[in-house]
Amino acid sequence: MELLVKNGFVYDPLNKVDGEIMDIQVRDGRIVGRVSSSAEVIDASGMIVMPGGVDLHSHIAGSKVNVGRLLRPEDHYWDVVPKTPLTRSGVGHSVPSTFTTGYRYAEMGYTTVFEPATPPLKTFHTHEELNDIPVVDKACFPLFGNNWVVMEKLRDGKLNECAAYVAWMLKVSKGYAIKIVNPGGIEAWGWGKNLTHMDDEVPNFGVTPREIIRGLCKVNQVLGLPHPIHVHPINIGTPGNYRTTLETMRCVEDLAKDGKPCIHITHVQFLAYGGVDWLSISSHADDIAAYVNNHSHVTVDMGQVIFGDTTTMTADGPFQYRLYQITHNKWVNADVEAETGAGIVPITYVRKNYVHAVMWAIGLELALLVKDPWKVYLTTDHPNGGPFTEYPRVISWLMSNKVRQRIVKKIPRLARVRSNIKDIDREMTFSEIAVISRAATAKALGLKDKGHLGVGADADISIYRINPKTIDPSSQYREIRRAFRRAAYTIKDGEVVARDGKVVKTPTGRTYWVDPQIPQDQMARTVSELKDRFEDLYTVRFANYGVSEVLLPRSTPIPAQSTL
Amino acid sequence: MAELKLSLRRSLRVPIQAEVINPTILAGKNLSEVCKVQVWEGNALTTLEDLFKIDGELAKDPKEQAVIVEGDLSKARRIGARMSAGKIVVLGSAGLLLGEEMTGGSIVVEGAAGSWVGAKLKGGSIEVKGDAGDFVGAPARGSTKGMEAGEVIIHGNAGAQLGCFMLNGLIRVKGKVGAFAGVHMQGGEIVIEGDSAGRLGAQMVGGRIVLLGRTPSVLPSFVIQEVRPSTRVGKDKLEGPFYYLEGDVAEDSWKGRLFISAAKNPHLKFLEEHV
Amino acid sequence: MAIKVVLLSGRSIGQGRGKEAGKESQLYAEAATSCELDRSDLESLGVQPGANVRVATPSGSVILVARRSAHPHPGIAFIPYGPWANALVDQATDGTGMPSFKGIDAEISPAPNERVLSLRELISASCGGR
Amino acid sequence: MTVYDDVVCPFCGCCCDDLRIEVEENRITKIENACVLGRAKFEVYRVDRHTSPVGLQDGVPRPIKLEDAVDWVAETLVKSRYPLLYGWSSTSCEAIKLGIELAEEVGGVCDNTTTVCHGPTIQGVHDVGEVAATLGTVRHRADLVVYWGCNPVHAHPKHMARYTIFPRGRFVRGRSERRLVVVDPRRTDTARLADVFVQIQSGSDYEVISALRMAVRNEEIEADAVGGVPVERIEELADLMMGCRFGILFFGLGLTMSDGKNRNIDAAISLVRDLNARTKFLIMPMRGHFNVSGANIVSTWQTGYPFAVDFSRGYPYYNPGETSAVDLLARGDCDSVLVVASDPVANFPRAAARNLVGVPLAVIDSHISATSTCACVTIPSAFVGIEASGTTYRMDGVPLPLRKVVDPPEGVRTDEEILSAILRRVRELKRGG
Repeated sequence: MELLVKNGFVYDPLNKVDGEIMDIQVRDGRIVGRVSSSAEVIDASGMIVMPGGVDLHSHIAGSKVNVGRLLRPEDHYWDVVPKTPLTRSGVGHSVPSTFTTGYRYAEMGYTTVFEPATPPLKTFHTHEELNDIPVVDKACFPLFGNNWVVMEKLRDGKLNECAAYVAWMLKVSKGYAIKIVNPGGIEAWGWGKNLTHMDDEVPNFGVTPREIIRGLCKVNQVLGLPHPIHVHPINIGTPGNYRTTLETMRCVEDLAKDGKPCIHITHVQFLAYGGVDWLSISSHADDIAAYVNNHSHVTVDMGQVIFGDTTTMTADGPFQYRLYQITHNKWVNADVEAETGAGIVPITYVRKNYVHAVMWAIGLELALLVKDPWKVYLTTDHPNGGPFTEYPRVISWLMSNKVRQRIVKKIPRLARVRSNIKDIDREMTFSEIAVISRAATAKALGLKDKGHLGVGADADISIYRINPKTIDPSSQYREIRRAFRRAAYTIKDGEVVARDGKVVKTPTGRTYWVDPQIPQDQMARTVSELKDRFEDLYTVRFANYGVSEVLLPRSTPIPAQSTL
Repeated sequence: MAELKLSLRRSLRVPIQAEVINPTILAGKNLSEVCKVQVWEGNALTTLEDLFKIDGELAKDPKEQAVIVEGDLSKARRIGARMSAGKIVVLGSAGLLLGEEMTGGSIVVEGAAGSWVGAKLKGGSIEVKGDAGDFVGAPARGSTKGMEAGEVIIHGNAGAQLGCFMLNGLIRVKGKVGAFAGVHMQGGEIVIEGDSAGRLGAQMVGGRIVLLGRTPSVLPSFVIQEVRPSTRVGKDKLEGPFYYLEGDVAEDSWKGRLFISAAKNPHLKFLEEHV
Repeated sequence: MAIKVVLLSGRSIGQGRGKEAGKESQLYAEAATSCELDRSDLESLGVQPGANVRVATPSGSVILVARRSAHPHPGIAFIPYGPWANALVDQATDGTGMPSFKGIDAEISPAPNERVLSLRELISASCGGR
Repeated sequence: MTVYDDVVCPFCGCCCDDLRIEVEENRITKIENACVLGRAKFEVYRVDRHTSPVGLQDGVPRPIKLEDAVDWVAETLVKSRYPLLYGWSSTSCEAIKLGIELAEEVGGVCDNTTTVCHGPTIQGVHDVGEVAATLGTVRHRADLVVYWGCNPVHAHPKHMARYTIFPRGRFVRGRSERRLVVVDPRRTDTARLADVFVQIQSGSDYEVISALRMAVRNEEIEADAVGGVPVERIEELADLMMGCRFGILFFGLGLTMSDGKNRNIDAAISLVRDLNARTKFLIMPMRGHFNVSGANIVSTWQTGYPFAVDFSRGYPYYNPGETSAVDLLARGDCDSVLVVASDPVANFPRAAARNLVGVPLAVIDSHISATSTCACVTIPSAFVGIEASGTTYRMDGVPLPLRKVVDPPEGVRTDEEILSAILRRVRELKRGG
């Protein structure tokens, strides 16, 4: 099967192509140098051609997301998706059903989406849902930051054993990266408590958040994983938390090697607050951005807030309880034995609300103040800041100071004073948008065949009905939003899967997972030790734990070479 | 007012989705257009003409449009849903979700109505001459935004959880009500002329409930304030004496108010000791 | 003489085992046709454990076998889940989808001359045949 | 002889996964670690079943061919304007997915047995949320366990042994370090094991919970007794709950089925939520069938809603009371019913069951049931978790693999195979085949 995408303005930052008119050739799902004359032709003249979107942090699947769906029938009623001869029915808005999730990503030109938090004990559930998310490629990040075995090994200084355990866990859960959420704080939440300092000791475990982050950062390097530790630090959503965020980034500064990132701080908008309470909250995006600008070992993603109704959900149980206390909305808590927790609270971000307006500003400030777009990625921490379907809106905000300032005029005066957004006039280019939404995210995830259109890459391509020569994104932000909302074409593995924002084909995407290669005797020791104490940790048997590869329809393991 | 008459041609085997029986949708059309308006009958689309004999007049403006419906419509869900103006008269019984999310105009049902009468009501008035089912004026599942405005009058009895999560407006029941009238109520008024099955105002944080009949008991989480000789609902003065209680104390920032007829509830006399 | 009770239906070990043995098994029938009453209530009824009683509610009435409850619960009749108990349950759900399977006002009277229906008899009596 | 270790029990929501099953010549010869209910299932499952589809011919049930049975079901569903597809909690998630797809394809209502067990619980969750955990969290941490309106000794016999009262946890070492409270109108066999038993009047749970909520908020209760319980005793219970390090309230159908229904749960969850201002406290429903949680979970991720999903207009719509099985039957709304792995004729109130028998009715079940005796067509299926593998979800949402340990009888297919065949046939018919 061959495809020729002709005459589009191509934005392929990884290959340093910046809006040149080029043809892209596809054969058998991959980008190739040339195709035969019988190739199907897509005339992309007057349109933008980019690699398919790659989202590295979006809560789309798993037990927590599903309880979010269960919690919010009122969120589904007004956004319904009927069945068609091709597509399944479903519901949308802030926590869409699985089929709808896949379609809506594809309709926006996204082809790869990673679920960033799964409790290993329930990761089979996550994969079952990922299996039901059509079109896109996907993966999930198991949670390690409050795992009992991890904390014990790090306390005892047994780094290699910890690494072997993490390797085993990634293998059995079919996970992709090490996710850390509120390290140690969720274990403390097992007793209704939380940790607020990097050097607080986790009750009963004798380790600190700092030691957990550093330890897992080292484990990550030892295992040679493709993505650095993916960290949601302590004190999220708390005024004054920019200090712990900086401390979190600093705490692994010395571990960086070869100038490569060794930590990803996620949804950093929720982590850049100054002030001492909600009345004095202010933006410290500038401090965070300055640190990121001056260091090569850290990357971040935005976690942009969208005004409107959405559902917050994180593994951070104590944070979600605090959010309940603030909002008095309905609250879900879901602790997971020996591993982690989760919480869910619906929220409505209101433009006229001073705190929400500051949050809105911070997300944009971070994206715009971090000079190198390869270090800051487009996310809303779906659905925490807002649903992923609002990405086009965020793109329009990043590309147009005009629309930003229009909104700035409508937010409370105090929010204007306590943020920097009014003074930032940077407007991102199409190339920069391509970086933050596909090229850099694919690179950060270590997906070598994604995020670019060079020969050999997966033929995941999105084409948008925008002529960069004639449009002025600064004033025509509505057109930008519209065009990114409905891709003219979304091509997945060389096949057109969506046309003009409508799904036309529903292939099954890959499930990526990392298969760390560690010495067999080390793995055998880990397994035997775990088997011996498994009953002490869990209420399920060792044999019934984990995810069998045969249950993943397009299992795509990525070997990682460890130095164990 | 222009009167359009819809007479049911055949008895309904499966439910129909009758939100098109609605002046807001029908006004401005001509008769042949009305005939072709689509209606879900179970899982299949049919036309109004297939279900009803249609005649009468059509107005340009929904305000000037009355729709008279004849037949047993107890399987017709959502009659008058989202209507904004005009009038609907149902000469038989109506099904579930009568006047759901209605914003204006009026609906009169000569017979009984199913559950969720006036769900999410935002304005207008609904009058049911017979009995009504459960969840009068309630919100969608999971939502805390119940009836926001408007008026519902039930001449017969009403079921459980009447006025659930009610925000504002008035519900008046001439007959009996099921348990949990005014549950999670946040504002507005409920007047019950008959008896209550109990648990009045459970978890309410605002609004007023007046009970002229009997209730088996009051919840322990309501606190007696005083005995009042009378109370007012709109322009009407209702003669008591009433036990006046506030609650639900088990909730945050409660200020719900209950007025319970003292004469009809001698078994609650013990409350007077706590005044 | 008849007594008034509150009827609870619920799970019991016998009913749980019986349903696996089969709905037409004796194990199931024995479990699901028993009506557990407090000793004092049996006395007021004037019947011995093992005697047939009629249990009636506004929704229906069935003949069941009176049993003495293992632990005291005066005023309460317990019948394991099953079609016999469900012949006494109102189908109204108060808009929740859930009928009131527990907490039904019932009247119990001795029925020495009446017979407990088998599952098939009960169903054909209450639902009719096809 | 083959020995299967770590087999997941397909009886109740505990999904105990430590069963050891010995099989000789396709017969189960030994069952270890199972409770009396699980054992009963493995012991007697073979006895009471059809091994061929059965159809009514002139009012007499006769064996029919599988293809004919599948045709009949498919044709009936395609003809129907508002079919109900009911059951699902005693089969695998794989079969449930097919059931949802089938309901979507024929524009029917897909409801599972949640509707008559913890449907009110889910409605409570819609309104206030839930404060839950996996069962291991309870084992490791709970020093106070409350069972309210449930009787695990009879309904979930290993619940206390494996997860809550008796086992050794990391921080709480066993029975002696835990307090057990039972609240029930009956002194049940579970109550006999309790440190504290609070006997309340039947149907007064809501009042008692309200009073507890007041006590937790330090509000004065102006009565001598609530729900038959002296106020001092309620205050003691509140103190016990506030004073523990880690508490858990398990509740059963005693709350969901009795007067108050969803509001009992609403209040109970609110109580537990409020307790978290004082200590750590959780609440969990005691789910009955082994995969009723799975039915909710799968339905929720595919449609947004956990049960009572109406596809008649092409998209999922949900409103218990409107789209739930008992109400649909009570109103006589449905024009055909397919029952899968459940027995509504036995489990529903008689009047609703009567309407079920009054329409074209097909049953897919491994058992002979009250419903199958009334069905136009019955298709026997393999016992999931004994003769068929698949996925189940434990009552706390932990996914577990169901094992096939023996082959089903000749000619008996799995729910998955039968439903796939029906779905295929439905699509052919819709295409005009």
